[in-house]
Amino acid sequence: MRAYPRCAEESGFVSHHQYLEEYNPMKKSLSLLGCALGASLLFSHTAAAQDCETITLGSAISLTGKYATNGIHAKNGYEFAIQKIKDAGGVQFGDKCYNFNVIYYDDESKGDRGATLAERLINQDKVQYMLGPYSSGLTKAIAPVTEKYQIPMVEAEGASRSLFNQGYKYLFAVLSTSEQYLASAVTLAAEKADDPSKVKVAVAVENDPFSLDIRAGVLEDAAKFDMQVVIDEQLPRDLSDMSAILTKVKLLKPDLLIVSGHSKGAATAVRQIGEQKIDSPMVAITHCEAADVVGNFGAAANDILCSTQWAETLTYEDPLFGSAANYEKEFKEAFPEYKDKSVPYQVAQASAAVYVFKDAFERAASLDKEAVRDAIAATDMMTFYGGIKFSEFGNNIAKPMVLRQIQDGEYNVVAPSEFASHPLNWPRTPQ
Amino acid sequence: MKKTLFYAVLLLITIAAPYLFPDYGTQLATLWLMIIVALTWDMTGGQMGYNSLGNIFFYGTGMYVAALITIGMVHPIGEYTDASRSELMLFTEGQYFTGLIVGSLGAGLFCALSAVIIGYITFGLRGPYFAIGTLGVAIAAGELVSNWDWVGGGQGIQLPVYPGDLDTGKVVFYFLFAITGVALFIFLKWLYSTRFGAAINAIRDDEEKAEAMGIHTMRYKLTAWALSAFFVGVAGGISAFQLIHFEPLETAYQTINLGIFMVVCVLLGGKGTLWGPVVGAILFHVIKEVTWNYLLGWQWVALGALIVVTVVYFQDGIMGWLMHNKPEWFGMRVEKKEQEGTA
Amino acid sequence: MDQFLSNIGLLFEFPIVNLKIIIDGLMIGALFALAAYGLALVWGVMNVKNLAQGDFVIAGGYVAWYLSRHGMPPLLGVPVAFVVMWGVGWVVYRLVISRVIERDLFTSLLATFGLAIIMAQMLNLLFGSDTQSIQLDYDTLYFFDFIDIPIAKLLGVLMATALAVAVVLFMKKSRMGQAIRATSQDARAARVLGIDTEKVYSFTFSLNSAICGAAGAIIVMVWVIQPFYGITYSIRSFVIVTAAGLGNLPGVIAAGLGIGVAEQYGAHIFGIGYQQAIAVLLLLLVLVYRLVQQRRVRQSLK
Amino acid sequence: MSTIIDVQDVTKSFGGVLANSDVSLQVERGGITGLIGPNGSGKTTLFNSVVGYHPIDSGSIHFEGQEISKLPVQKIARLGLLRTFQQTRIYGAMNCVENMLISMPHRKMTFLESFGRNTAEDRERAEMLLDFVGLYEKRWLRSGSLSFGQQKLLEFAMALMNEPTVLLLDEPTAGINPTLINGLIDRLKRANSDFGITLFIIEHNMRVIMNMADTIYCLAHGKLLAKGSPDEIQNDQRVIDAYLGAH
Repeated sequence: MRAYPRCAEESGFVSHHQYLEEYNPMKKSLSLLGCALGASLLFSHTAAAQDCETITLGSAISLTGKYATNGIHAKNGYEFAIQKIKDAGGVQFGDKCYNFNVIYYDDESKGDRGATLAERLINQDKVQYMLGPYSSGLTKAIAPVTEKYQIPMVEAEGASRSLFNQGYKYLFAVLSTSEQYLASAVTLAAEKADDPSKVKVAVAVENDPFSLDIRAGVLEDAAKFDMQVVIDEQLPRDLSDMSAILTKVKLLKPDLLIVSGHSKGAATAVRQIGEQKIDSPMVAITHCEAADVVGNFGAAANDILCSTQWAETLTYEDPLFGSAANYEKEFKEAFPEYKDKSVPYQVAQASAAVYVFKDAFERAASLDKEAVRDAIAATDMMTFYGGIKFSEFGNNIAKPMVLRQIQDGEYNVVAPSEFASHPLNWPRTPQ
Repeated sequence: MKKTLFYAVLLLITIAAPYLFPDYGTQLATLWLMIIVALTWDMTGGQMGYNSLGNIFFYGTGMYVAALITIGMVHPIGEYTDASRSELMLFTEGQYFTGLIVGSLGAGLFCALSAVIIGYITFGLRGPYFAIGTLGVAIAAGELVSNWDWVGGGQGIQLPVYPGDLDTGKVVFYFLFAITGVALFIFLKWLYSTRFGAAINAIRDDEEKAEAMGIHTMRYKLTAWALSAFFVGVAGGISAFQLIHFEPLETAYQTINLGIFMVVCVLLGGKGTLWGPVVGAILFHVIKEVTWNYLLGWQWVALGALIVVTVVYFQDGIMGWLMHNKPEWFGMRVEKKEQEGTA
Repeated sequence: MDQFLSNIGLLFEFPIVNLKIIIDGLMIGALFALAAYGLALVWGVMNVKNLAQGDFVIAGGYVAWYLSRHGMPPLLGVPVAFVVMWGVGWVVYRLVISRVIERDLFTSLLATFGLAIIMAQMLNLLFGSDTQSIQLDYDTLYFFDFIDIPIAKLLGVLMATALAVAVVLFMKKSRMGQAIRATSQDARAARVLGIDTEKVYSFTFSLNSAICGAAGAIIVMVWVIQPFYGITYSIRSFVIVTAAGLGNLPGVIAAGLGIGVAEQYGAHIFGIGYQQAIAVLLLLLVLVYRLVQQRRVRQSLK
Repeated sequence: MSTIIDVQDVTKSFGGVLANSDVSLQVERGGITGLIGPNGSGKTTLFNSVVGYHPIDSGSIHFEGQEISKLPVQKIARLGLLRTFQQTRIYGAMNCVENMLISMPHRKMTFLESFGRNTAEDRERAEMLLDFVGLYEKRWLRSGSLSFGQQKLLEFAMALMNEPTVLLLDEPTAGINPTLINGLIDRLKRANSDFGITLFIIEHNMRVIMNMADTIYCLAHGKLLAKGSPDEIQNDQRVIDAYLGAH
């Protein structure tokens, strides 16, 4: 079934160097164009490389559209893990070894496109196992399809809790659900306050499944402490100015300001918080690393709290990738464009998803998708990314969220306390 | 005789397609969706001269109405759409199919009604103002729905997965779209042969003259739009079930996707003809799928270029071009009496 | 509902907020007005309704952003974007616009829509989908302990004003400006009078593109840009021009500033999630208002 | 005979230019009424006021006793008051028969009837009327390819097809080959006598209007100058002066 030559298909076969080049943003477009032509060439190149057989995974991922940056992070994470597994001798069970190969399609950051592509991967490309797309919204669009066809999907980028109350049996997420992202900030604020019920909270999140879930988590925890929510607003998807909200922040003086809206939300928030000299004692946002707020806004980002699924300073490790720090080092070597910034957790969790598949295949010792599904469901492992163990609903319950604070341009873990490397700066000192 | 044979063959292909190409079931269903939206757009755009950029409003509204009817018959909607709910809310097979049928038809009716209400205002606008005004309606609707928590807001809505066997499910959706499409085609073939058809053509060619002759222009415009909205609404309703999960801004009220595609399909195939939208939709769908596969990353640029080139250089479309260059194919002879053979 | 009421309450409890909202609205409105003025020009002179207006703005922003990354002083971005986008506008005019001028109105609308898609995607391919901005290390001015005006924003508004004044003077004084105005009144008469309307058209469109580009260069310094943000500026331009009418510069400026302020008020009261909806609903309101006006004289809006 | 159109003290100005000033006139049911006047005397303005193209500043216009000066065009047309245009307006892309069938009197149809197809009688009637105006031979031609005069005839036939109560004709003979004019006069008269359609005609050609009308109104400088039978008008010194003065 090769009716559609697929452009990115060969990346599983491509030598390391080539796929690095493919995701150099400026060259990306050119190489995408050329890849159809290059496919046959690459094919011959791989024949001699390994004797392992191939396990084909499918993924619709955002290569264009508003999630493209994070989509490419995820793809890089997948590719890095695949290469690592290959270098380590592949997935081994029975007497054979297998390498992963991923068929990618571009979902353009659009849900209906993602669902269509998932159908295509399953029906036309006969893919039996899927890796997730980027963002909760896309995962929500694709999960019903994989569920319908009973295709196990391990996803790494869809965190919304609403994914895990549908009774899905074939959906597994290695990351923590999003209501936990900033909930620990609420706890921190409560710890710092003399009387938690006096704490005023302001919430401004994007109007998408992921961020709305963050909001739900914050509101729940705030309710637990009986805090007052003084601002509760949604950001538009094409956000470029949030001074209207920040004006209210100035008036109502919340003790905790929560902002979430992917990279653009982070960028806009940090910039305008600096400009308008917002002096809330605690500001917590998501996607700091993805938006590179330190690099872009420097001192304006000081003392801002950033939630993260993973940090390279954590003490997790596994036999394949080594420690978290080692993962970061090797990944930067393989993908030099990340050299000057910290590796976003979106990359790490994508690699972890592939790792879950490797582990599950080896335990199942079978290519039967039901057996693999059951093996995934039984996963209980430690990785460089953290513990992975799925609840009956498919979300990972073995790994906490981490809160880091930007202290003098460095991301330092400040919560939860068992992983904290630095004390919290409170109240934050605005620039 | 020849014509009967032609239609018989087409019908046969339509029925056989999902069995011949089982792997392409979803794409074939999407093709029918494109045909439906193109044909309905042409009702007002091609036949009546009112170029709407907002017909996607009916698609999105259809999705929501169908979903809300289905959910509302079984569960409280507000609880169902609450993302943080923890218990499962399920549907039985009977509830699913009742929802699918009642929801889609209800969506059609609701859209027809809303077309009358919106049209009553927008049909006072002419030319580009009508296009911009309808586009505005669609964008505003998407924005407002995305802020409306009761229907799920930016989270969107999740419908149950098709309860039966997978392959049957695919075929079922294909035929739901195909039957709607064929019904629409037959309906339009009849409609365009009536006095009503002539009247909306008159509105297109010279609305002032039509008014001066006492044609109920507003009534006909509203009727045409309502009929077109009905079919788009039904198609939207079916899409909601096919897609299972949808959200307001990018799936339901997708102004710059399907909302524009339907116009391009019609322009490509030929405005104001019965077959033009069908041919255009098929061609466009094929071009789109091919560019999506071969020009990964550049597909949108290619599509934008296709729109510009079609609009600027090839506005009569394929059918228009054929009619101009091969009039004999359409039985158009100057002396002959049979003149309405444009189909 | 409570939220709306308490938001309205804030306006009365802290009257200074009104001043803040108005200042913010005027600052953003000035840039809307700039882009809208360009639209009014091409609409009035060549009857082209340019749906890619916002994408020219964003493209100008990327020009400034890209060059400032490569060492150019950020403030130079405005004139440079003006010049570069002039060239882009000229090319676009040659390739597409010149062929839709004489065509029916829907053609220009759809063709520029296609153009908008191409431009947004090209920017996406070239620069990625991340939001970008130029960070100017200027301070913020403070008034009454509450009103903050970042100097960067102030500079932006000043540059926008300077540009608007320059364009207006140009239209009034120069020969080309006069030719443009003559053509917009009556293209055929202008041709009879020996005005090369083709040249006027290409000049007008390039000028529009350049104005948009400069506006974009300012926007990237005070807000953020992203390849797909064009549509928001296009919508605002259409709202403003529809409200103000063509060839009515004071009207365009007033409508631009007014919409800026109205949006800020709307964002304050209903929440900024409604900002886009408010802009579009304003457009619909303006259309309905004009429609009622026309109905009174037994006409429809054409 | 009773009054079918009653124009009372109509004033209409365009940006300060007074086009009609206190014009009052009556069109009698079943008759042929003429409206003459030099160029720029406000005839077409008055027509447009009657059929609803623009609002009037003051005065009233009644049709069959109903005030119509505030109604939009299509509502007036649906009352049975139809007009033809000085510059003809036909559907150029369609052939003559299609043009005729579009002109079916939709105001007389119920909503459901408008979804019917045209019957054989309708087609017969269309062809009969095309024959009546002398276009039978050309009935399958694209109407845009007809000569200007033929297009005028087609427009006239379309108006008849619509079965109006009153037909307002704006210079029906302008641009028509002089040899055809006698035939046209005859047809207009027959439309009046055989089909019972009240005619209200603007005409420049004195010979034509004197030949047809039973009552003639003369406008000059937006004011009603004279009213009377053709004989009275022909001998009215004010009318003669107005025309001479205008030339």
